[in-house]
Amino acid sequence: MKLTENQLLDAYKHMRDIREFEERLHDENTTGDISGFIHLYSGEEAVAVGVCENLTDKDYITSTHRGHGHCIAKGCDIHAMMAEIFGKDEGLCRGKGGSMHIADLDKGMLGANGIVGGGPPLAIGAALTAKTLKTGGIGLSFTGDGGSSHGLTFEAMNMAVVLQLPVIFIFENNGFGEGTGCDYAVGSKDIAGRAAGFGMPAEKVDGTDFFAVYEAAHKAIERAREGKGPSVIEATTNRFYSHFEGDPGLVRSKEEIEYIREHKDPLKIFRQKVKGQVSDEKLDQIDKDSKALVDDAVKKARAAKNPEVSQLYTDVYVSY
Amino acid sequence: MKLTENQLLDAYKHMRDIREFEERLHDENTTGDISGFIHLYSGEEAVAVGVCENLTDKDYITSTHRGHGHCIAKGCDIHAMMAEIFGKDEGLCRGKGGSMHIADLDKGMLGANGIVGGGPPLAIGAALTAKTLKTGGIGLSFTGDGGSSHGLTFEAMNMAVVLQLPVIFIFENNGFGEGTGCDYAVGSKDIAGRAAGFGMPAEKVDGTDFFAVYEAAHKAIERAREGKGPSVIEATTNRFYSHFEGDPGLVRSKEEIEYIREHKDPLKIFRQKVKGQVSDEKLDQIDKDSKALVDDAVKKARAAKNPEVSQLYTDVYVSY
Amino acid sequence: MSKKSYRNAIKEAIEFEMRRDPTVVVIGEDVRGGHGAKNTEENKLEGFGGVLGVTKGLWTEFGSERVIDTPITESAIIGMTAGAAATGLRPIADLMFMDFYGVCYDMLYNQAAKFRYMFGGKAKAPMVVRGMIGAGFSAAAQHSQSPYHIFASTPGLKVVVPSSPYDAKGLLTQSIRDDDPVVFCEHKLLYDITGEVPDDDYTIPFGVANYTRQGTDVTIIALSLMVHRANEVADKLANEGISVEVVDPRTISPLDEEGILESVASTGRVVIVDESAARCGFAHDVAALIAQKGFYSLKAPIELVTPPHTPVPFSNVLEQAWLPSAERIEIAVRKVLEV
Amino acid sequence: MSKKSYRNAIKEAIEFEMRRDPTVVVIGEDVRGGHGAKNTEENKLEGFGGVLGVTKGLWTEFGSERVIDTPITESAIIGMTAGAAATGLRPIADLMFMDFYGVCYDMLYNQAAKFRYMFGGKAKAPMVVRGMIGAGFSAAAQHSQSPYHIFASTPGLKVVVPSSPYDAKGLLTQSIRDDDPVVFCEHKLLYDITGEVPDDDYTIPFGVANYTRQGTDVTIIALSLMVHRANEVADKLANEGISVEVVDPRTISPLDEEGILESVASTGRVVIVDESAARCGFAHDVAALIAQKGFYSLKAPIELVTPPHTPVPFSNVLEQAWLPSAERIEIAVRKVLEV
Ligand SMILES: Cc1ncc(C[n+]2csc(CCOP(=O)(O)OP(=O)(O)O)c2C)c(N)n1
Ligand SMILES: Cc1ncc(C[n+]2csc(CCOP(=O)(O)OP(=O)(O)O)c2C)c(N)n1
Ligand SMILES: [Mg+2]
Ligand SMILES: [Mg+2]
Repeated sequence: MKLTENQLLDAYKHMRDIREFEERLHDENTTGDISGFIHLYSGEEAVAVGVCENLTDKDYITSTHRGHGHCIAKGCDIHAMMAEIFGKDEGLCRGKGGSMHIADLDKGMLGANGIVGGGPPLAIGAALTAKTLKTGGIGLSFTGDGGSSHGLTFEAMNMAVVLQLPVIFIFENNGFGEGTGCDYAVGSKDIAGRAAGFGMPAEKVDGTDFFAVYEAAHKAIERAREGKGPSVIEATTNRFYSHFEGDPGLVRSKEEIEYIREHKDPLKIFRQKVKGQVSDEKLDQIDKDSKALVDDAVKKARAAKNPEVSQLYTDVYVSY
Repeated sequence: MKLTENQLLDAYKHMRDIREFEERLHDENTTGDISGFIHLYSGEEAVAVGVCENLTDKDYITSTHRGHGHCIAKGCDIHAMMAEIFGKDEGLCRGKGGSMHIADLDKGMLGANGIVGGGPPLAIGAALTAKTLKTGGIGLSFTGDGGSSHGLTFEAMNMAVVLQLPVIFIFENNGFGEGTGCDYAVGSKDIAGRAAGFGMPAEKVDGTDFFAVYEAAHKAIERAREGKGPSVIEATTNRFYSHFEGDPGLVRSKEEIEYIREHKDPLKIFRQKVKGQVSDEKLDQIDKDSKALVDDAVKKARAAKNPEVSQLYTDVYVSY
Repeated sequence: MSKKSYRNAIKEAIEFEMRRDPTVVVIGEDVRGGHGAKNTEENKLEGFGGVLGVTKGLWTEFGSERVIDTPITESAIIGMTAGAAATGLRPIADLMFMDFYGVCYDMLYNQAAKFRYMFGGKAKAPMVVRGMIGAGFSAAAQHSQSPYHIFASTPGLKVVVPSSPYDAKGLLTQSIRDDDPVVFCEHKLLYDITGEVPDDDYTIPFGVANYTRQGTDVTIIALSLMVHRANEVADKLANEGISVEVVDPRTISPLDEEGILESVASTGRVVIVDESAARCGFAHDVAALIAQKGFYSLKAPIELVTPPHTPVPFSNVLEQAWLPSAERIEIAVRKVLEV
Repeated sequence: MSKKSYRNAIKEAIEFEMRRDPTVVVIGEDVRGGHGAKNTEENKLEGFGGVLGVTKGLWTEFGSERVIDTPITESAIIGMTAGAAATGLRPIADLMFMDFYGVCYDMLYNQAAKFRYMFGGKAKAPMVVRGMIGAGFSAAAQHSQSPYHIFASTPGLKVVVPSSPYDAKGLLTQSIRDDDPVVFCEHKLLYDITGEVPDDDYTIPFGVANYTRQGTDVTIIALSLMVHRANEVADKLANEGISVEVVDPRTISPLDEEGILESVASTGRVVIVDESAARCGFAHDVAALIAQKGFYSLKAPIELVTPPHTPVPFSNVLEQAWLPSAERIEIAVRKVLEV
């Protein structure tokens, strides 16, 4: 599949934005100005972006606790995201959601989710809407290897097949759920392999390679749009950091992480793959732009004001 | 696999007891003396008995809303069961449980269950006990085709593989969950086929044939006892009656049911298969004995006394 | 206006809204019943129409696209409902027995109920979860519970517990049109009661209590089946010249605090009858409200008539003793009057 | 006796019982952490020892057979725990955050809690479900809740909500030895508080409240983190000559009704501080108890200090306003004293 230069630049920009965003949060987190649990997506960028480059605002995704990458890939505003993570009123969720609950329905982003496995049942709901109202859209869930074993996920997979919903289940296999190895927690050691048992096709792709993800997602999404039903993609990937910021990080040695950063960095891999097709200057410019953007987002987020205490009581109901 | 005459008579006796029990409940139910939901096991006898003839009291089974057959196969007292269903103090659960909650832990019967999918997670718990305390026992769940799609069931299956527990998941595929066809509700139309995705072996057997069930169960159970881990058996079977006593019963035509009663009756099939090996007289005698037993159980259950109102408050806690 | 059953009142509300609004769909186990079965498919029958026949007829009118039979997977049902509600449908999920909330509550309480708040007001989830509550059916410990207090304790959910056919139709219509997630609790012993129900559509606003009996000596607060028992006691005691007011909040979230406090102010004596729980239940919620905000009106201790802190027993004898009875209500009323 | 943290007190209780009784096992996600990971396996490390390190060390001592890491499947965890408890183990399940009850509550409330009753007294389920509760950690709407009122409303469960290291160890030891299913709620803001804790094992009986302050003017009833805030207010007001009694029930099922009513009888004024819920919560349960059984002692309305009926917000500013504060408690105390 051949992408135009603009498409390539767009994809790279999204990946770089995610990387900048996460690296910066990693630093900011140590200053103590960000509270709560932060789960970074660094190292997994090619999955979110490889998938979401195939989507438009009328397609809905659900995400996980590790949601920043999905949000950015789906087009959420970076300033508003940063403000949200700083708990400010300008935040995308007005400071009420925080890192684990960023959402933007106008962009088709149905929410990060603090509940492992929480996304797939919601994604099939978005798919049901698309199917019933014939919007042409699809539903799509991102779920981790850990979340792949959750009952919520399996129920959603079966339902999707029964109702032939336009929905894709993306499994981001980064090898671990918290500190538990995927090969331990997934009985079959094969996430994609479960799909057949549910009556749907699956593909397993190298999640560090934007192009591999993009193509598999493209196929699955087109299939869904054509009314041919749900499918599964397992993307193997790696997270550069520990499960959450501040965790003991014992499950991998320093060498393992160094190796990953060196050889499994989706951004490096992307740059290698587009050599000759996109100039270094253009990519470097994106790097700079992303840095400036995130810099500015942090600066503004810091300066932004907190929600008014009165906002504690609003937005619980539409009316009550 | 060759069974002794005694084994064959024992199996037949259990199947006949179940049949008598259920047919009688079907009649009694119309008199209005039995209240609540009653789900009959008639037509499925070979599954419960084919499995449980391989078990002893140190093995635990979990059951479903359609639990009478499993209880009888596992050795629960028929008088006490009948009294339970009549809500009497002599009942196996002192009238507190009723049809959907019959249990007898001394017999390794961990309870019928009103929650579809409720059994598998409990069965892996029994298996964990067996493994941890090295009792030599196993855990085993009976689940319907409807319950086969429940998240509870999938989670238990995965956990069983991860912990390599001595547990068997029996799926009784009688074609329907309430009024919904298995081929509609199971996306893949293949319950046994899901097991591979969870990393365990599965076998699909004719659940109307005691011998087919017995052999498959024997193999799976021996495997589990030897520490080789969990497995799945799907047994195709049929229920003679509707989902519950009193339901509209529209999902099958009269002809379909007649065909099943004629050609898929596990008791008839058993008698055919043991022709020449076991005399008709002996089997006829069992038929008579079962009838007398169930007659007596109904008579005594009717005559038995209700629980004292004070018992409403007992048995909530061991101490409080 | 004509006499209709509670069951039919519920069905009429759904049917009317489905005709009116193409985004309304029904989702659940056997809401039609018969998918994938030869006899029902060939003859286009509804196998169940809801397990106790409440939605019978809808599939025949609206088809499988809008009357959606599902596998037995409640988390997927409620989650799909929530996801659909957030993206443009107005789905009505049938949970069958509310007791099943234990296998799917996350999708309701952590997801649908919290969308709007977590997302800073930028989402809504217009959905209804219908389900049966109540003991008295010999359905035993796992099919007889009334966990509406748990729903009411969850911010973001609205909770409706109607006691009459009229209320059932009007409140369900409101529930379907409402922009927030609503849990709609149907007492299985009420399906066959009848009452006057308009043929046309109408809504009853949430948070407005209904005084099913007016009185001056004592206030009974009750919901659902218990309203009927309270009325019975009120009628009986009226013969003795005791004037009992019966307040049916109808919706417990929002709760008509004023309506309750007003009645308490006028009688000064309160009995709360409630099937939900012996601990941390709806009765306790109302008692706390009155002890805080209606304290100075009180002439006697607040009496609570609830089930005991036990599961629902199967035996009919025990179950009848478990359910708050007219006798127990009467005793409580006499007790608060004695003071 | 030495100063220990709440975190260590909890660990000591488990460790001691595991040494004493070979049927005690620990089950949960990352209770060790590191299974299936090269670095932890090769170097025999504990990747987490519980997500916040509470059980760190247990795996090293007891190994994978008794410190059982699981997939992220809470229904299987709690169900396996229940099944194991009914058949001979005394398992301790780690639910991590109690907020996760929504994905697995059936296994606790419809199964484990009801075994004994449904089975006519012929079963028991000696098990503990540990988990974190509480806001104040910026963990937002799905990781900050305190649903112990829901557990307390469930017949068959015992519910423990300890406020100090001493109570945590003694009550957890009792929980593990107890023959009924116990839900043990650990407030995440308390892990690092310290207090005197005996090195040996000891148990604290359930259903016995602790008076953390003795006083004569007003009674504050509080649990967990709120006990500390109540104590703070009591100490502050003592300077003004206001004598505040603080009653910490410690276990809410069973509940020390007598202990509460006794204090109310002596002060006549009550403030209930509770983090669980604005509706149908634990505060309401206690208020109802007092309004029914302690009515004649009351000199003033019962004041409830609870969070608002909203999800827990993320923003620190909002979250601090959400949590019942010492300020709000003080205002409530002054209010009931004014009368
Ligand atoms: C239902 C539920 N159980 C447990 C948790 C705690 N938890 C948060 S993230 C996580 C690990 C998830 O692993 P995975 O799905 O592989 O995602 P990853 O963190 O690797 O992106 C766990 C156990 C949770 N949030 N929700
Ligand atoms: C969690 C849950 N959902 C729904 C029900 C209602 N229900 C009871 S039995 C049943 C059908 C079960 O079908 P299957 O598992 O195939 O068992 P069968 O009745 O055929 O033996 C349903 C939906 C229930 N009891 N529990
Ligand atoms: Mg992972
Ligand atoms: Mg079936």
